[in-house]
Order: sequence, then structure tokens, then C-alpha cells
Amino acid sequence: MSLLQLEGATIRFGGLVAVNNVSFSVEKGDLFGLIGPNGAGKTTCFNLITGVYKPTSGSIKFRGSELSGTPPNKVAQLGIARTFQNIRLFQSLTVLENVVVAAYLRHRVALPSALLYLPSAIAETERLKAEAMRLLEVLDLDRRAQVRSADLPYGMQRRLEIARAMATKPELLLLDEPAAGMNPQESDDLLLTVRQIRENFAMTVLLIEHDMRFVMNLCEKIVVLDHGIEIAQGPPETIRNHPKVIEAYLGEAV
Amino acid sequence: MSNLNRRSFLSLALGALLAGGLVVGCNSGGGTDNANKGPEAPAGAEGNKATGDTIKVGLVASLNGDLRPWGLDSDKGVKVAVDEINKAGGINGKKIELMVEDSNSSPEQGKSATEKLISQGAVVVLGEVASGITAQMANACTEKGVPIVAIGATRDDITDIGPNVFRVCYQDRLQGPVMAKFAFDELGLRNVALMTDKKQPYSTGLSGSFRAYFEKMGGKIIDEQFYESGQTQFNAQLTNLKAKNPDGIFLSGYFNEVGPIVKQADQVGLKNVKYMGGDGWDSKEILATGGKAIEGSFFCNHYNDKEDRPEVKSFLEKFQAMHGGLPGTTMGALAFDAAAVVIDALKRCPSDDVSSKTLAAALHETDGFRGVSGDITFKGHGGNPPKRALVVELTKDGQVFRKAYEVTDFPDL
Amino acid sequence: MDLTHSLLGAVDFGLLPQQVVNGILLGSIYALIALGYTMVYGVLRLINFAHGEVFMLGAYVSLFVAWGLGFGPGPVSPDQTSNWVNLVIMLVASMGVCAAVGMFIEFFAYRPMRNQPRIASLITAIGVSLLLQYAGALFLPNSPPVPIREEVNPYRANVLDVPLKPKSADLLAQTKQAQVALDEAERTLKDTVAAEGIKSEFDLSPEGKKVRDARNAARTKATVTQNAYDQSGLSLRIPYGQLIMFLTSIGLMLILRHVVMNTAPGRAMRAVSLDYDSASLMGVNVGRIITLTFAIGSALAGAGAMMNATFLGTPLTTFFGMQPGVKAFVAAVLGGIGNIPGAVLGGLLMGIAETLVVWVGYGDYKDAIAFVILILVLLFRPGGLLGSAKVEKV
Amino acid sequence: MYWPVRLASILAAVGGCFLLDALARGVDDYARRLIVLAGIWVILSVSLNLINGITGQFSIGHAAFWQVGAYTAGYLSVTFHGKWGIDGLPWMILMMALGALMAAVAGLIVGLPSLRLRGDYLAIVTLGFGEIIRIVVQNQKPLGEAYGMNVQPKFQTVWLVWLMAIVCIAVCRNLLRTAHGLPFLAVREDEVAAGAMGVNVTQVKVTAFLIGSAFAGVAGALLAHYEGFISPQMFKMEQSFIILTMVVLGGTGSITGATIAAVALFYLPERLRDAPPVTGAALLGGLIGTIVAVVLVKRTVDRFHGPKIGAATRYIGSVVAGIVLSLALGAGFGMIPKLASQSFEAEKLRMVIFAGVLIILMLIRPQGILGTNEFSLDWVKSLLRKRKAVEA
Repeated sequence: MSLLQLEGATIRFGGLVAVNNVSFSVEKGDLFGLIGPNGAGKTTCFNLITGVYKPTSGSIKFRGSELSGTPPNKVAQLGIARTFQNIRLFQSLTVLENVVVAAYLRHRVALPSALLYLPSAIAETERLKAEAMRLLEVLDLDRRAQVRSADLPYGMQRRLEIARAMATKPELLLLDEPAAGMNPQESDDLLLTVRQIRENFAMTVLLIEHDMRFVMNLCEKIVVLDHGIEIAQGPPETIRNHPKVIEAYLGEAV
Repeated sequence: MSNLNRRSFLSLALGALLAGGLVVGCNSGGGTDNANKGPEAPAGAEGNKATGDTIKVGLVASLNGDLRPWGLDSDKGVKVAVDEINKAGGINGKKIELMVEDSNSSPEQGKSATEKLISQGAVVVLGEVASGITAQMANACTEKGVPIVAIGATRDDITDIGPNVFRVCYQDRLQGPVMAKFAFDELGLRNVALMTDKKQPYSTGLSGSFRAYFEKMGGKIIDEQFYESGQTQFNAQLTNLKAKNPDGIFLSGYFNEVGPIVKQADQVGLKNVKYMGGDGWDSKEILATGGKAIEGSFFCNHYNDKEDRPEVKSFLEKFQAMHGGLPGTTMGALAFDAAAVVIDALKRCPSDDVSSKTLAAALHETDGFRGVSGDITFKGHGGNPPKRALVVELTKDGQVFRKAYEVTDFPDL
Repeated sequence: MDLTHSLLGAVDFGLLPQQVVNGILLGSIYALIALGYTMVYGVLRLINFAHGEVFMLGAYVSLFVAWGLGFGPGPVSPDQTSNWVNLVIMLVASMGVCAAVGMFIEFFAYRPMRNQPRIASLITAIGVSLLLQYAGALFLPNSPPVPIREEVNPYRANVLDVPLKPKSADLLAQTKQAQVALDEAERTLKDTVAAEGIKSEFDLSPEGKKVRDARNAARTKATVTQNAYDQSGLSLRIPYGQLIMFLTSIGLMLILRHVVMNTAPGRAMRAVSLDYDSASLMGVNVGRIITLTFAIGSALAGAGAMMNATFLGTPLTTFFGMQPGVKAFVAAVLGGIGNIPGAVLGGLLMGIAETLVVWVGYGDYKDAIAFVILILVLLFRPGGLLGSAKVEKV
Repeated sequence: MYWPVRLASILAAVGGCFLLDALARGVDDYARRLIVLAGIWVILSVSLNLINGITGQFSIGHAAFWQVGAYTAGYLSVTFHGKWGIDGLPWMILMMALGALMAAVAGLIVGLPSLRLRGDYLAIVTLGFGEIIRIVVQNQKPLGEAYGMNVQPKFQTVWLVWLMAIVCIAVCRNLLRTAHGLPFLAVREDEVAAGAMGVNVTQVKVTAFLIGSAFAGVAGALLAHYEGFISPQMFKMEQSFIILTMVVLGGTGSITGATIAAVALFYLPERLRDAPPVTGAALLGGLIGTIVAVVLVKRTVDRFHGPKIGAATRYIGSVVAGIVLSLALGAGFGMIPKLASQSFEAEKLRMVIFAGVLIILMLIRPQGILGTNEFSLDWVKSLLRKRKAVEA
């Protein structure tokens, strides 16, 4: 059974078919890439998987059970976490607080004890904070834990998004253009980090990326979308030479 | 999180205490202590005592807010009376110190103002023109044992709040029946409709007392339509009313809306209908807003500035001299009466003991005081003097006195 | 709930057409003010709480112009007449001053807040609104509330009678007869009063009272026949004033729509409303566009104020802008805020709803119904009737 | 160390309330009334801050919950007091609980639409809900219609009001001190991202409305039994605006800010009762002078980025310029007889000053008095540290 399986996933916005009959499946442990020119429907695909949109038709299965119609927070609880293309941090919260919000998903103490500030709530808070700090160390953000997230430099904000997503302890991590706006050095660092995450946390990663070098170096399997239609699928070598892909990208370049 | 920690909690608690303490510091005066007081009327409410060479009298008026026109008039009216006595040398050599506070047309600010006046030593509080605010003030005054003389609060139950709540105006209990009787006997109306301003306690109370008496006399209230003050179009209500064939419509609200209502009734096609109302109609402006349609309508009022009683003439002269114009509403006269009746009672207080207590007693002894709005007698009537009520007709030249009713005309009330 | 009035007992279906017309006319006032609201909101995303106060100032401008034209607070000589020119002068003055006030408020109170959270501008707006109300009360005549004299508006009393079904001719004859009888009775009474040498009919002797009773009876009869005559046919009564307001709001809606859709400043407005920063990068002078929007929106409030004050004769206080302001805002949201036809639709719908509530006998809940409808509409169409709820880009 | 500190702070809070009560016995009724009402406004402001500031739900109908609490407690007291065999404090506690319960139910009803609505749309719905409540109450005979109702028994204590205020503050603060508060803040910051991180946005919003409105209900019960009289007039739309203003002025999301702003905004109009009368000339001069000073200060805030000392001189300079200008203009206008002779009593001016102060504060400090910070020693220290750093 695949970890994530899209079968004929389709969504229309009025007359526009943003994602048209897309099918692919992500196996456990995959480093899976989702690429395509601008407006190809990649982010919409993410939004379908994470429950932001409900597919018009088709099915999305996670560990064999249907996802479509599940609200985003339930999807996160099931074990899918994501980052956003245009960074969506909780800007006025600190770096640490951003991560704790995500870790809160697995809290064990009810609200009333927090309102009364009982020891259990304090202990729980400490536990979540410690958990979050560990993740920040992994992403090399621990020294900035008390900084307002809006005050972080851009590259760190991207890394914080990843840390935050990981704090939900997902099985499947969706990264939406994690390397966007990074210089080659930063993007290489990120590449290592993502690999490391997969190794150390046994996560499956599905990512959208424009940086071809990044994708080709990192991913083991790639799906290519163009105008909402899936045009190719396979390992990096196949994709590199696939005529349709070349046409799609060159066509875009012209 | 967000900079919160244990210390900030303590500093917060301290801050709160400090804030409280500050106010305490600012206002420490010699008031009586009745915190934690139970529901019963206070036993130790002694009120205030005049000390030094002035007698402090408080006035709460709506100097801001919706009731401002009436508030300004009551402020002016009281000042005329106080000015007069002070120029004449005061009472037993003591001048009256008038302290005016704003209620901002709101009951709770009215209450704050009252408590402030009392804490500053007012032996009596005058005001308000609206029943809703007066009720709050009367509550505060009753707790402190300070008498209150209401200016224009006509709602019946105001004086039930405490033994020392007085008023110089008549009550809706009288005003409604006066108009009902006038409508039935003099105008020959049998099928009357009501229009009530649901936002104004005054209006709902007056509609109720009109309805009760008119039905008791054998008339029929065929419909009641509602609106809220502040609205500007009444076609919907009037269209409904027209279908019911009323021969008269009783409009218990304030003139702000009454004028436009009557005007629009004309446009809706109501013809030969007599319009009536209470003292809320009292204003020169109603003729401008009501236009021709409102001419020939009748309402109940406290006094009429064209009466040739000497009290009226001398009041209008004094008012004109002090404020350079005539009062815009009846409240000027009623406020003058409220102050004058208090001054009259103060004169009867023992000169070495002018206090809330002696003043209240003196007020209760008031018998046949000749006010601008008619005779005022508290003796034997509690806080509700049996006032006359005038029915006036609106003509294009203004209000014309038509008929006066005494309380004795209504033995069945 | 208060169940003192039974629902269906009070309903007279014969009144329905007239009540719907009443509703449309009532709604046209809301629509007129809502247009200004929706313009400002559409471009700036700011709830301009001071809009109601601009409306209030517009009414005062009309008042002062009316005074200047000779319809002052004192007595007006009967030969003093007015015509439409006076009304146009009042309208232009009111719109002009309101536009200026709107731009002034925008410049001093809202512009400095432009880069702040919107809730901060909202609080400034509330502050401005309070300031205009209370400071206005110090300087503007409001004690007692002053109306604009009806003489300034010769069309105010006129009513357009649209017959749908002819009235009974028999009853017309009877009505005329009753009126003649009433006039006769009045005359007799007058003579009696004169004969008795008294001031008014309320001091009559017992015999005289009988004459008066006869007059009263004649009056009742006249009322009843008149009403019977009126109800024998079906006709819609439309006061000129309200009709003009209705036509104005429709006309302004069309003009505004044209301006926003087809002119350069209109396109700039739309650009600013879609994306403020991009618009300024594309060379739109954002500051000027916002000023222009405020000027137009406030001028509309001025137009509404002038009509409200002269046609309805509402007495003016500096607090009277609050309620129409809130109602108009509700109308704008109901129609889809930022949407020009939506503002008119919302206003009319609210007017009709309020009128129908009164029609079924729940006049005391009139002000609540607007909000009930609003909540219901927003639950099913979160963007209002004609507006589209913004799908947030993720 | 948990329990000792905890018990000590609880004791300090309760003790502080009784101390305040004791102090309040020494002052006159007016001052005591202000202390009580200030406490009630603090509850309202802090509880709205939970909905509006912390959770970011734009609610401008808070007075409605206040009214529901007041009328629930008032009506129950009038109808049932003395029949259930309890009296005094226990009765008051019962009334507060029931008032809170009914207000929370109302909060739930308003909170539900908030799931679909955002920003201004939610605002107008909450505003509308407030009006609906007012009109419904105004039309109920048993509730005294527009006149209102007398509430018996009265329960007039300073300590209970302030204790409830502290409880309200403590609850909000506890929420923010633990991880449980973060989802509320996250919803305010970004609903979509919060949802994607597993935050149940619906639940958070409804919880905020429930807790916030329940405290407003408590404030209502306290008011009803303190005043002994309630009327629809006391809960009109303007009151909601004032509560909202307190929250925003204090700094959105800042509990201490909401508290301080509530006390300040409540006292300001009351303090202004004692201001001396001014002439028309002085008023006009002062007005222009103030505007000039504000514009100058604002200019410094916006455009000046030099050292603190320079900024401070500019601030002082602006204010001095404003004062000098008002004095000069006041004297100048004084030449005009009409302006010189016209005198405005402070009583009639105080709402104008109130509105003016509001606008000026927002212009100069739009993020509120405290911004999103809490007032604490640490905050002051960090502020000082920053200042030193800048100076160095």
C-alpha cells in the first residue's frame, strides 16, 4: 500500500481546471519531487492533499484511507505536514513559539488545567518547548529561538517553516519550494538538511521546486505537471530527457 | 510566552491596586460609609449638611448627548432661580453654590454625576428631564438620604424609589388620562390609534396610561404601531394605520419624530385625523417639521408661555435678561420651578441646621408653592404634587392654551 | 419573545403593494448613503465610521444654505417661495462641503494610519466620529434640534398617486358630500363660538357643545368615507421626495459604476482596491486616488443628507448621523461591500424587509430585522449578495 | 517552588482585593463607584482582548454579552431571590455563574458564524447581534422594556468586582503562559497556516468567544447587582465601541495594556468633569496648537531615526511649539470679542476632549500603549537595554 496515492485528482475553479486527472503515488521513504512550469497546478495539488481545497473528482488516499473532504487540521493530525510557497509564519510569535504551535498537536493536557495554570499544564508546556528546541537544533535555528519570526533573515524563515512542519511529527512532509530565493550555498545546505531529515526522522518527503539542480540532485522520483495535467513521471534521468518536459519548459522559456 | 512571567503578574496586581489607590487618594473626602450594604433601605443614610457660608445644591443635566436641548434648558432654568436668590443675599446670609454635572444623556453617567455631587456635599440634587436617568439618580440619592427633585421625569414609578424623591412635573398617570379625556369628551374621538417610541420609557409609559383611560371611558384603541427614536421614515406604520380608519392618533413620543410622522401621515393620505400627544411635543420646531399637517393638533403641557399669570411673566423676563433669549422648551420653566421649590424649602429650614434631612422635611411641608408651571404641593402627596395639566393646541402661531385639567378632575385615578 | 400581538391577525394583504413601494422608498435612503460607504471600503478596506457624521454635516450645510436663501429660523413671509434652483444650490453646497470634509478627515486621520493594522484606523475612525458629534454639538445649532423649513422644498408635500384599480365613483360622491357636511359643521361651530363670545370651542355652553358634537360626528363620518373611498380602489402613493431619492440613488449607482468601470481614475481605484502596493508600483498615484475616493464617497453622503433633510424634514442634531450611518453600512455589507450595485440592492432589500416587518405588526423589531437578514445572508453567502467572498491564496 | 508561589500570588490577589475594599471604605461613594465601575470595565476590556486581541476575531458587539449577563442575573434575582434559600455572597456567585452561562451561550451563537466570516464581515455580524439583543430586550415586558428593571438584592462590594477582574486577567494570562495559548495566537496570525499545523481553528475561535463572553456576562451580573438598576440604554452600541477602543488602545493582545487602557479611558471623562471652563478663543487656539503639536510629533515618529536624545528634543520641541502656538493664538483670538466672551464649561467639552485624546493617541502610537507587549519588569528592562544599545 502506498503512503499517499492520488487517483484522477481534479479540481475546477469556475471554468479553470487547475488540476486535471492527476495520479501518482508516493511510497514510504520516498524523496518525491513535483515539478512543472509556473501555474502548472503544483501548489494546488498540495492544497488538495492538505485539505485546503476539496477535489472536484478523483480520490486522494493516505495510508489507504480517503483524505478528500478532511479539514486541514485533521490532515495534519493524520500525519501530513507542509510548508508554504509564500512563507506563512506566525509573524509576531517567536521562533520557538512557532514550532510549539505545531507540536501542540500532540498535547496531552486539557484546556481548563492551562486556564488554572496547574502543574500538569506547565510540565506539558515545558515538554513541548523541549521538543521544539530539539527540532530547532536540527535546523540550526536554536540560537534564534527567542527572536520574533518576522525578524529572521529570509533563508532562516524557510528553514523555520520546515522545522514547524516537522514539529507535527508527520509521516509525510510536503515542502513547497523550500529553496526558493536561496543562494547556491544556502540551497546546498538545505539539500543536506532535507536528506538528513529523511534519514534521521524516517520521513517521506514530497516537494515542489523550481530549482532543477536541487530537484534532480535530491529526488528519487519526479512527477511533472503542466497546465494541471500530468505529463511525465519517473526517476530524474527519465525526466531530464523526456520530450514533453523539455517542450513544456522550453515552451515556457519562449 | 510573550514576555509573561510570574513577576509580571505581581506587578499587574500591584498596578491594579495602585490604580485604585490613586483614585482613592484623589477623592478622599468625608463621605459616609455604606459599602457591603444589604438590599434594605440604608439605616445610616444621613445625607449632607451645609457647612460654611454656602449651601451646596447639585444639578445633573444632559449637557451632552441626545437630550442636550433639554439639558441645556434645565441648566439655564436652574441658574435663573439660583442667581435670583443669591442676588437677593442668599438664604439667611448663606449663598447657594450650584454645582452642575453632565449626565451625557446616559443613566449610568447620570448616576456617577449624582454620586459625585453628593460626595462633594450637595444637600439636594436637581434633575433629570428623562425618567430613565432620573431613576438611576433617585436610587443613588435614596441610598445616601439626599433628596432629589426631578425636573421633567413624568414616569409614574420614579417616586416609588424612595421617600425623598420629588418632582415638579405632573405624572404620566395624569398626562395620559388628560389627553384621553380630552380626546373623548372634547374632540369626540372614539377610534384612536397609538404610535409608540419603543426606545423611550417615557413614550411606552404614556401610551399605556392613555390606552387604559381611553378604553375605560369607552373609546376604542384600534391599533398600536411602534418605532424607535432616530428613525426618519414612518410610511410603513402609517399605511397600516390608515387601513384601520382611526379618527385620532395619539403620538406619545418626542417631537423629533412626531413632526415628521404627522407630515408623512398627510402624504400617506390620512385625512381629518386629530393628532395628540404629551409634553414630549413641546418645542417650537414641531411646527417646522410637522408643517401644515400638524396645525390643529393637541398636546398636554406643563405651562404655556402666553399665560398671563405673574409667575410666568416674571420668569420669562428673568430668563430673557440672564440668557438673552426665551427657553426653547418647557424644561426651562420646570427646572426653574425645581430650583425655586428647593429654595423655598431651604428658607424654611432651621438656619443653624440646613441639611438633607431638614430640607427633605421642609420639602414635604411645601404647600401651594406658586411655581411657573402652576402650584406645587408636596404636603400630603409624597413626591408627586397634584399639578394641573394644560391641553394646548398647535396653531401656526405656536401653542395656544385650550383647556386646563386638575387632578381633581380624575377622581377615579 | 413577546407574543402580545398575534402574527397573522394584524396582516392586511391589501396593503402589500403599497408597503413594498414604501420599502423601496425607505431603502433608497440607505442605498444613497451605502454607495459612499461601499466606495471607501472597496478601495481602502476601511470601515469609515465617520461616514455617518459626514452625512450629518451635509445636512447642516443644507440647513445653513436654506437659511442663507431666506428660509431662516425665524418666521418666513408667506410670499417667500422656493423652486428647484434653491434645491440644486443646497445639493451642490452640501456635496461640496462634504467632499472637502471627507478629504480633510482622510488626510489628517486616516492617511497617517495607512501602514498600520486596519483595526487601528478603525479606532481613529470611531474617534473622528465621536469628535464630530460632540464638537459639532458645541458649535452647530442643535438645541432644540432644528429642521429645515418645509417651505424651501416646494416638492416636499407632493404625492404621486398611481392608480392601479379605479376607486368607486359612488364613494367619491359620498366623500365629497361628507366633506361638505363637515365644512358646514365647522362653520356652524365657529359661528356658535363667536355668538357665545368665548375664545375657543372648549369653553362652550352645554347647548354649544351639542353643535360641537355634531361637528365631531361629521368629522368622523368624513374620515370613514374618505378611507372607504381610498380603499375602494388600489393606488400607490409615492411621495415626490422619496421618488426623487430613489431615482437619484439608481442614477448615481449607474454613474458610479460607469466611472469605476470605464474611466482612468476608476481603473486606478480598482487597481488600488485589488493590490495597493502593486498599484503604486504601476504608477498609480495611490494617495490621490484614495483622496478622490473619499471625496466622491463623502459627496454622496452629502447628497443623501441634503435629500433626507429637505424631503423628510428630520430635525437635526449632531448625533443624528449615527443610525443612518450604521444602517447604510449594513446595507453595503449585505449587498457585498465594495460592490456598487450591491450597495443599492442591499439598501433596497433592507428597506423592504423593514417595511414588511412593520406591515405584519412588528414595528418594534424593525431595527433588528436588518441585522437578522444580514446575518442569514452572510451565513450562506459570506461575501454578501453580489460580492464574492475572497478566496485566500495559499 | 510551584505551590508556594502560586498560593502566595492567589493570597496576594485576594488580599489585595480586600485591601482595596478596605481602602475604598475610606472614600466617598462617588470615588468608590468609580473604583467598582473601573473594575467592571477592566473585565470587559480584558475579556474582549481575548477574542479580539489574542485570537484576532474582530468582534465589536461585546456590550451584548454584557447585557445578556446583566439581564440574566437581574431577572433571576428579581424573580427567584429569597425562594431558593440562599442569599448574600453565595447568591451573588450563583448569579455570576448563571450570567456567565447565558452570556457564553450567546457567545456560542455569535462564535458559530465567525467560523465562516472574517474581519469586517464578522465585525458587522457581532455589531448586529448586539443590536438584536438590545431590541429584543427592549421589547420584553418582564424585563421592563425601555425603562429597564430594578434589581434586588443589591450587592455592592469593591473586592468581588476586582477579584473577578483579577480572575479574568489571570485566566487570560495563564492561557498565554502555557502552550495552550499559542494556538489562539496562531489563529490570529494566520488561520491557514494554523490549520495546516493541526490547530483546530473552529474550536479555538469558539473557545475564545465562549470564555470572552462568559466574563462579559460576569461583568453584567456584577453591574446589575451593583447598580440595582439596568436598562437597555446602558448597553448601547457606543459601549461596545468604547470596550473595543480600550483593547486597541492598550495594544492588541496585551492583557496589561487592556487593563491599563480600561482604567485610563474610564477615568478620563470622569476626571474631565473638574476641568476649568475655557473661552472660545482659548478653545480654538488650543485646538490648532494641539493639531500642530501632534503633526510635529507624528513627523518625528515617522521620519526621524537619529539618536534618542535627538528624538526626545524634537518631541519636547513639538509640544512646546504647540503650547506656544495655542497661547499666541488664544491671545490673538481673544481680540475678537465674540470668541473672547463665549465660554465653554468643561462639562460640555469633556466628550470632545475624550474623542480628541483618542485620535491623538492612535495617531502617535497606533500599536497601542503597550503594543503587543505585556507590562512587566522584564519588559521595562529590555526597553532600557535597547535604548542603551541604540545610544551606544
